[in-house]
Amino acid sequence: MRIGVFICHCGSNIAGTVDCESVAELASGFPEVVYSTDSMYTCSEPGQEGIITAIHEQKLDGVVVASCTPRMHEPTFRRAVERAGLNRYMFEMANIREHVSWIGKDKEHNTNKAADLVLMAVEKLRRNRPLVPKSFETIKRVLVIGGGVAGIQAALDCADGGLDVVMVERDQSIGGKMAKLDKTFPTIDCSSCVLGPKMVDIAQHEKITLHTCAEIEAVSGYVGNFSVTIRRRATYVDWTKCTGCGVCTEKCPSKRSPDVFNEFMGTTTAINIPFPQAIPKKAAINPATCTMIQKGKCGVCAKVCPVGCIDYEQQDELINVDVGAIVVATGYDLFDWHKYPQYGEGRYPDVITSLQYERLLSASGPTGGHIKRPSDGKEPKNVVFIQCVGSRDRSVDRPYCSGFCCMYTAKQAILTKDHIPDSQSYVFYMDIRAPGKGYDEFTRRAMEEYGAQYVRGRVAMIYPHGEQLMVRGADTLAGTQVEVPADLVVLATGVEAAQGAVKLGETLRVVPDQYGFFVESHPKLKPVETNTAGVYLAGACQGPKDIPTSVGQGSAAAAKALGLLSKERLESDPAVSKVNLSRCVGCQKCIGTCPFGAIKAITDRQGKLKAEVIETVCQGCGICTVTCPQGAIQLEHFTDNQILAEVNALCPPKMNASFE
Amino acid sequence: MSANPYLPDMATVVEVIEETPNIKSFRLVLNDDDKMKTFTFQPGQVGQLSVFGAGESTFVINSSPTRMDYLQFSVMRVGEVTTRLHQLKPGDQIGVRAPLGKPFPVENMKGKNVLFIGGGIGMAPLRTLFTYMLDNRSDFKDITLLYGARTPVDLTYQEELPEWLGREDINTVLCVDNEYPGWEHKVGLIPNILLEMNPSPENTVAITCGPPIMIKFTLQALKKLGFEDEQIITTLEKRMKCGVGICGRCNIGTKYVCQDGPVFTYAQLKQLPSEL
Amino acid sequence: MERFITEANLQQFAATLAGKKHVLAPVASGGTTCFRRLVPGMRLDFSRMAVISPKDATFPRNETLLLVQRYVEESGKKLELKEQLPEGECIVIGSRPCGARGKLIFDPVYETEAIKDPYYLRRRDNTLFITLSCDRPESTCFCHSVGSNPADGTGSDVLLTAVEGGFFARAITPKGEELLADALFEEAGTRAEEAAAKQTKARELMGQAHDFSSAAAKLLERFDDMGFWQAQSNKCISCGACTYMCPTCYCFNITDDEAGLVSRRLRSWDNCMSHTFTLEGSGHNPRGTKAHRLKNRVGHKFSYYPDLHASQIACCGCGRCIKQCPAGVDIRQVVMAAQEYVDER
Amino acid sequence: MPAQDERELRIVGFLCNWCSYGGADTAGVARFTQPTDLRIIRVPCSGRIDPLFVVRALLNGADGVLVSGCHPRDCHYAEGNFYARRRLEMLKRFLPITGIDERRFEYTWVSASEGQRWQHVVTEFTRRIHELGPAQSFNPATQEEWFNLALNEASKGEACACHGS
Amino acid sequence: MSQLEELKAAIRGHLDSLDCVIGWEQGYDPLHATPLFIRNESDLERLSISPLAVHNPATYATGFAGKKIGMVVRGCHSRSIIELLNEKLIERENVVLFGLCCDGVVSQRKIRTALPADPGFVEAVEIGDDALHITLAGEKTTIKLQDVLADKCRICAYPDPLLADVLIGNKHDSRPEETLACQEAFEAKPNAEKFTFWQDTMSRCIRCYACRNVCPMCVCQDYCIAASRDPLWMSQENSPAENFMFQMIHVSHLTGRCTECGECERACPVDIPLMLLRRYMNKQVQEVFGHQAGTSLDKTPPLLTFQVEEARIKERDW
Repeated sequence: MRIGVFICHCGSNIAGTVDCESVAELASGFPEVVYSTDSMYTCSEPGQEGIITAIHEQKLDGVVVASCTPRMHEPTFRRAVERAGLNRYMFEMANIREHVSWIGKDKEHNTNKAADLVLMAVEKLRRNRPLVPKSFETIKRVLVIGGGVAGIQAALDCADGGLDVVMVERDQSIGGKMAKLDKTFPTIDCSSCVLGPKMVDIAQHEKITLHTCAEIEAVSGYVGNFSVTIRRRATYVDWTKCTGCGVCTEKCPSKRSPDVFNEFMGTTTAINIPFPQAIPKKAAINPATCTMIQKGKCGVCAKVCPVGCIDYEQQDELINVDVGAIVVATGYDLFDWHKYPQYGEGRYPDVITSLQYERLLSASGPTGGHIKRPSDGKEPKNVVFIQCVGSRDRSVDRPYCSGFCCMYTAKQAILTKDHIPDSQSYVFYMDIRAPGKGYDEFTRRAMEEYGAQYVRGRVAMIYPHGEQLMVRGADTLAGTQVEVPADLVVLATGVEAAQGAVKLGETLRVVPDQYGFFVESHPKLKPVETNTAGVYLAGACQGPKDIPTSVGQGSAAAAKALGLLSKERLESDPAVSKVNLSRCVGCQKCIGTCPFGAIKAITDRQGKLKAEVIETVCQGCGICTVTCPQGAIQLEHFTDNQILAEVNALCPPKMNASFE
Repeated sequence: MSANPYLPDMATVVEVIEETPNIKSFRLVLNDDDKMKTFTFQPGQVGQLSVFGAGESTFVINSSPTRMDYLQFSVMRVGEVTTRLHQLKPGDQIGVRAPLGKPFPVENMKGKNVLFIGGGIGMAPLRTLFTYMLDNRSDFKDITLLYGARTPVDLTYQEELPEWLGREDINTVLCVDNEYPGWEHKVGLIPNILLEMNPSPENTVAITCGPPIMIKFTLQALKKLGFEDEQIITTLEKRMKCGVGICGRCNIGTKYVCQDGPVFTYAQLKQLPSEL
Repeated sequence: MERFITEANLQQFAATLAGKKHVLAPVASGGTTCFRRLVPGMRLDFSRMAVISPKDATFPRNETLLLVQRYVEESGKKLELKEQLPEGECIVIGSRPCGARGKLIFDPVYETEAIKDPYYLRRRDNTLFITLSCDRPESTCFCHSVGSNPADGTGSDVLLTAVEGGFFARAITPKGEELLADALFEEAGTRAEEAAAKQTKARELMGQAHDFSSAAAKLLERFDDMGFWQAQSNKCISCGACTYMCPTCYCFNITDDEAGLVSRRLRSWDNCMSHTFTLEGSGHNPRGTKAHRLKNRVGHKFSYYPDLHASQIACCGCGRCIKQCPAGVDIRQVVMAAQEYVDER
Repeated sequence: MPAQDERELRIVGFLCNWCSYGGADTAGVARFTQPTDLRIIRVPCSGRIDPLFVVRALLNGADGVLVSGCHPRDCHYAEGNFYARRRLEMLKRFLPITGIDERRFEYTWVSASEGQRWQHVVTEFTRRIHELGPAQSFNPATQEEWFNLALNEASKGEACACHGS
Repeated sequence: MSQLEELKAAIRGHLDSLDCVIGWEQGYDPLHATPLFIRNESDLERLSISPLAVHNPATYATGFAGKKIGMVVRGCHSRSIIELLNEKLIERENVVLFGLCCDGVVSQRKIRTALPADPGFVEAVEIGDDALHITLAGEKTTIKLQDVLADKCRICAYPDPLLADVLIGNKHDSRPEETLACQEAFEAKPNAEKFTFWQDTMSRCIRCYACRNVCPMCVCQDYCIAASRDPLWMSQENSPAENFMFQMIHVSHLTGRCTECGECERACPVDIPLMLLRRYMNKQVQEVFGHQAGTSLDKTPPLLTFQVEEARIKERDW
């Protein structure tokens, strides 16, 4: 091999504390180094040209650059050697700036260390080999999991961008949490007026296929070529015929179904359309409460249906679809506040969640938009809001802030005053977090214009007090105990990961964090990517988010998917694991430890089991290489021999064979 | 060779020829001028090439003793040593231990027809003898070469093929396994082409070398054509270390391929225990 | 020349030699007796036959054949080869007749008309063997069946025989006589007879010798009978204990090591029972199973080698391969099975 | 600047590309001064670090080996450091039986943002290795060392009733 | 019916359906046994199950891949089989296990050390209830079995097979926990002494790889990284450091997989006390993962899996 070494001064950044000329001179004596030089700025245009010229003139087949961190300029230099006709993997970098000149002051030690790092790079390079990426076609279709506002935005953006979209929603209608809200902060505009048209767009967009009452059963394949199986639950209604006329829901005699859409504030019919603006506006039967399905008697809906779409025998349906990218927008669920003994654990009907309160405020809600407390239907005068129920509390393993409760509590306090002008709201809070545009002003309006009483402190207990509830808590600013009589207590329940997120994560090979929120690829620079290429995150499934942020992420995820699938073909990184079939004994240990399912068992011509890497799925972590006792599966570009060469360069084995 | 049979002579690579995507030919000149001038060998003999730090490997000397400007070795990239060999460039230093082993029985072939049948890299040992015969053309009667590879790019010695095809005094037939655009020669497996050519065994020696599966069927074809075991010559390949009959791994029964081979007649091979 | 030496004086003699020269002797350590380089202060252990043979003296487990130094000059990079021929004398004290004789198997291979292995020859010519004859042959001993006996002096320079109070010593070569000139050796007196009686008794204890003369042909007959070899090799675990213990196994490997600008060509003992021994670059292995490999090992010793080298069996009968085999493979049984094989077809 | 004395010791670091190598970069960018003994080998993931690399380095004469990866749960490849943690913990626990001081090997987690922590880790580890001093070579380096070893009581294993005699 | 006869009868019943049954017979002399591959009635007649029969038949199990075989297994051998099953290296339907409730086997090394010199020609061995009576050149020597019991048997927690299709003998009541004094004494030594011990001990190693090839869990078979050039982990140099490197490779690959059958130490021709390393590693595995290889079916070796929260791995703070 003929290796060229280039030592960068980086102005005085390196040369200030490293004798670059000496390093270059030492390097000229390293194995297979035929050319060694130092330059002022190797990454600059003339610096790169110098490398290219040397490759041509010296017939180099490998290049080492000693300069800054490879995390900075490795791609730059790889492109440079590629321009000179070398394979990009015939290049190594020694980091003598961040790891040497910037952290050590002794020039002699630094110079020695720099030379060692160059030697390591040379020894590794000697074992490098050209690697060529494989290219493959992509499927121009995106799967969006979750039909909340984030998913809706992602789906519309993808579809407008020309991609086919398949949207999968677990509930009967899309719309998510936002569809249940009455008004939104800080503008107090009507939630369903904002969301409704987007939901309709989903239903009408020719590029979007919507599956509700559906969940992801299995996912296989890799970026650009996923194969997805969707399970659509039986609705017992043929949706190709159902017109959403609602006759069945009027006549249904079984009215014991929990009203999910209204947050269990009351019950509804066994056959039901969850809310007037539902998309798709189709009826579905809750089999748990349908007398026909449970006992075989009734059949009223089938009789009254004008189009004959009721089918009590309907089965779950499995739908297979191939997609090139996946957007996960599965949202969040509310913390189960019953874990707190101080709020009565559900004994007091007039302690409700903030989302239930939204339904009470909503004109389409169970009370028609009149605030009536659950116990006796009376209009409450004193409403106590308690913040941070299941947020910022280690005792219930929810140490994180849910982010938007401060804002909606302020909104609800304002709306309470709008609905009941002679009411008084009290808000128990820990801190007010209002960092968004117009947010702080909004909370101040709640206090200053709408007279909400903010009490900084935790609530110790709630107990019945005649027809009222007594809320006892601390006022930490006043340093006193306070007791506030309440007609209604609203808990600002925190956000937690959607039910089933962990299981979905396993299916998608997206890791949930310890609370079940999906982990993004990089917290700053790759907030919507995941570590599985081609799978993106949008909205609260990644962590608590308010509406504008969720929408923004929906668009961001869509942009990523559009960017990815705008390429006709994708190239896979060739620095992936490779099986030496003659060494593989087929023990399959690597298959078990691969986090990406990138290794499969094959049978060779002699009928022996062997491992095979699916190059496009392999992410290049190297767990398998360490797992394999024979060293039969090697991570290219980080093979055992390459790493051992570096070890041996640093700690040379002694060559004294015989002692005796 | 030096008194120490393990001590390689140093040589310089003077030319590297990329024969196929994974075969390169190396032309070497011994650093010691006197040694180079007095170096003698016979077609079929082998040499051990050293890449210090990686090790040694055995290759046939495939230049002809009649053309002593350099020694040529063709190397297919399969393992550590061959990978390191493939990185060599003109001017690089290399160790050589040669000649080793027994040559082709050239004397016995004089005055006879000679039929060469080479497959892939198996052409290397044949090339030596073939070139030698071209340089001593009058000593031999009809010379026929059947040379095949999987695809056209897998044919080695592309530089020389036009000359071989063009010469009036030899019959050169090339073949590849399947049709390829632009391929104007035979298509098919070597044993089948051989049967098609139907050479007469009369006063003929057949020399064949190639991958084991090709050898197996070529031998069958030759027998079918009426060749006697004594008329068929082939070369064997074994893992070797010392190259001088000591280290003990290349034996088949009492025969050491590095010393008694690599050239064997089919008749000799049949005498050996079956352990190939 | 015949002399006598007390055990204490022999220990003394060895210690003095060890101060001046490279002495290999059986030393007990960690519950096992092995040949090691004697360091003054160590005691020789004569009570047991050393587990590893004294082969190391003439054929060390490792030896550097060449060192290659690369260095940079004005004119470019240069390579320098340095031949590493062994220097100095070695004395083996306390080998058994089988071990001393075993090295003779090397000679026809390592020294021929055409090829002379300078490493081996130098060591062989600079090594003396002071051998102790056996008086308690073991179940695994069969030197008498391969042309030797428990008091065979072939290959030794001095033969010791344990007698009352010490050892009777007989010089076999002139170099041996020089050794016996040391003042620690005394007059032998009548101990020659005592020694002779002990030697005879030892030979008698070994009983009837087995006749291996038909083995060469019989083993070849069985060459293609893989069923036979599979049955014989069932319990073999393909390790190298037999070959590395063996005084006559002479196969080796050559590998290069590299550290920066220096590389080394190393010769090390190799083991024909291992898969890698004959594994070819293409992945093909002519001896792919342990049955193939056992066949070659046994065949080499009892058939191919005798065929090439004057009917000499390449085995000294020390029995180490039997005794140390983790699975109890008995080479005598394998050869006899071939000899006694009756083709029932 | 070596940690304590003038002589540098040989400390090998294995760092995952995504977190710890970045952490070391961050420390460099912030000019957090560190001892110079450590040389870093970059690997994609701590899951790529075979404990045998560490053993190889120690047997080759390294005075210390430091491994660092992403904090548990933060692995770029989701699970690499979980495997690494098990493998490396077993190595660390195993070293005492070999007589190699287990303090010569350490593994830890440093994220790409933890420049200061990296400085602390390197400084502390280098200090520790300097306190331990140069490691003994497993192969005796001279004939004299060899003789001493051969005569050493401990080498005969006599204190071990089962294995010495 | 004696245990041997009972066993023979059991094997006889399966012989037709199996490629072979692995047991033991007398070896080159009455003091030594050797593995026996039973294929017919006359092979069966030679079967021996004395305490001299030490070899672990599981060593051969993977070599019979695809064939159906039987094995006579003691407690520790059954652990090897279970581990092989857990790692899917053999298939349950392909092995028939004839379990022996085991009272322990001998250590040949201990027998050897119990005798003042090489024993010479062994004429006969009579195995009593608690002693071996050995006839050497006409002279009779008696060695107490207890004195030459293999170390692994002295502390054996699983004398009865944990998995068997046929069980011969009487199951043991719980055995008192016994610890190996020499192991503990060695572990307690200062580092310098342990280091010196291994340096010198490893200088004896000739790298015959008997320890590896006899190990039932070494399934790399012919592709061990100790002899490969790609990857190139080790030089062929037979120096203490390289020899120890191999032992480190072996220990590392056996982490959480070693079933403590003791074959490596038994097979070592130069008596390197490899079990010092194995037992120590196994103890660590037990402490950290609560795992003992081969003691129950369907357990994954601990290094092939993980837990997000490792209860017993303590983060060392800086």
